[in-house]
Amino acid sequence: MSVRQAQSGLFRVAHAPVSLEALRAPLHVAEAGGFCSFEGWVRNRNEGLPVEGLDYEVYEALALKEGEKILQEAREKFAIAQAVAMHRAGSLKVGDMAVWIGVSAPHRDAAFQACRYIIDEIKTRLPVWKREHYVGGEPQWVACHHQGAAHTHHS
Amino acid sequence: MSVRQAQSGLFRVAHAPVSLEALRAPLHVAEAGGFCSFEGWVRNRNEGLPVEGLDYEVYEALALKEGEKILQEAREKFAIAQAVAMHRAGSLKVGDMAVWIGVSAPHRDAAFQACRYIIDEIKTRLPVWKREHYVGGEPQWVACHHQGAAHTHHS
Amino acid sequence: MTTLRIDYFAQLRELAGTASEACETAHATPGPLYEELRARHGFPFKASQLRVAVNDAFVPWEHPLADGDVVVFIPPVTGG
Amino acid sequence: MTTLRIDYFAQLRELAGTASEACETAHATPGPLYEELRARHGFPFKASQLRVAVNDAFVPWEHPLADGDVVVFIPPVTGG
Repeated sequence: MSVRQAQSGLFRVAHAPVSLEALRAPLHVAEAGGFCSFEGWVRNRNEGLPVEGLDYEVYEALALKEGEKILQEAREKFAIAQAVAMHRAGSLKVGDMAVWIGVSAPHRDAAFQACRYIIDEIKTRLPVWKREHYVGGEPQWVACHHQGAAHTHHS
Repeated sequence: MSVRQAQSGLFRVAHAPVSLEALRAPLHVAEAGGFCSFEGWVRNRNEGLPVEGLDYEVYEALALKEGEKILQEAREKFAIAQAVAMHRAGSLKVGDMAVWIGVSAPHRDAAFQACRYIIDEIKTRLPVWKREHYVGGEPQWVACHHQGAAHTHHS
Repeated sequence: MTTLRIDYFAQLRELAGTASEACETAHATPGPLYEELRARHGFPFKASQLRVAVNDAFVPWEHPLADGDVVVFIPPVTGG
Repeated sequence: MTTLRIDYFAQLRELAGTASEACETAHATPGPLYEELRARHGFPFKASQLRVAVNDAFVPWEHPLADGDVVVFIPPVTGG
């Protein structure tokens, strides 16, 4: 584990696939009765264009800080046991896992709410940029769908 | 796979642990960009009593029908790609997975909503009964927390 | 008279002392049949707390019983 | 004059033609600095579309710049 990932290790930026087993390990705590997870997978199309794969560029030092902060906010807002998240960097193919979030909690309400909170915040706040490769077309930086939200969010 | 599980295979009652890989396989379809899952784990306490483990008794023929029905309802109500669920039968220890639900969808809203719908319906409708074993106490059938809901639900 | 099989699960199975019993009844629907079995086995549940299945499908309490039916009274469920 | 390092990501990196450049500036805050860099590199974004980080932490646009600061202008993010 690099120094940058060592902050708590519960949020990480990964340059290669990480096993589900490794991601899930910190969530197995005694009081946890429910577990909710979300994964983002690379789709084969985006807005009608056939996608071959994509690259994620990550501002890693800031992403790690912001990711840890999002997890900490989730722990404060919801009655959860633990929260873990991972975002991929580098080249991904169709079907690959781009993001993983796992939350364990005594009860399912909190697990669902915290998991949803974390993915929503990651999508608007984490300094990560997606460039898609299309079948028979130039790669393109994907336009932001959350621009308004992203910039009112922490004003 | 037994005849009873063969209906669609997407809802199953399992008498032994099932690998996540096997459970997740049907969800990887081309249009799926988001995946939400929920797991119920056996907790070490219930209402203050230390729990050693538990047994699930399942009315299997009806549980399989009702489980498939719940999945089909989720497919009709939400814009999802696929939904899968598994409920354990038999003896489980603390930390074991009692229930697993996975939903893939083009967008995360539908994945979260469908996953939540399925676990809520399983808890109120699936003919399954939990008997807990306590440290230094007699095993007990767990009382229902959803009695009102369960009986108004399909009236 | 109608000849039925009654299957029991969970608390009802324990109180009945069997997972299944044969039953000849004059009752035409599950409601009065349950009251008879409740009195016989000391089941704690009122019918309003239960659901009923015939031949592995949920049915209303007014469902007419037929020879050979398998009837299950479903105690409050606690899966998940 | 303040001596800074500017790091670029994604579209800004491609348009600047570099991931990082040294910069001497008389601007006291990131706002006017971005306008200068935008004119020089042809960045498509208005400042209102961006966030700004100094030394790996988000800061307000009025944050005072100091010698040795590493400044990053953050284009709209598309993770997840």
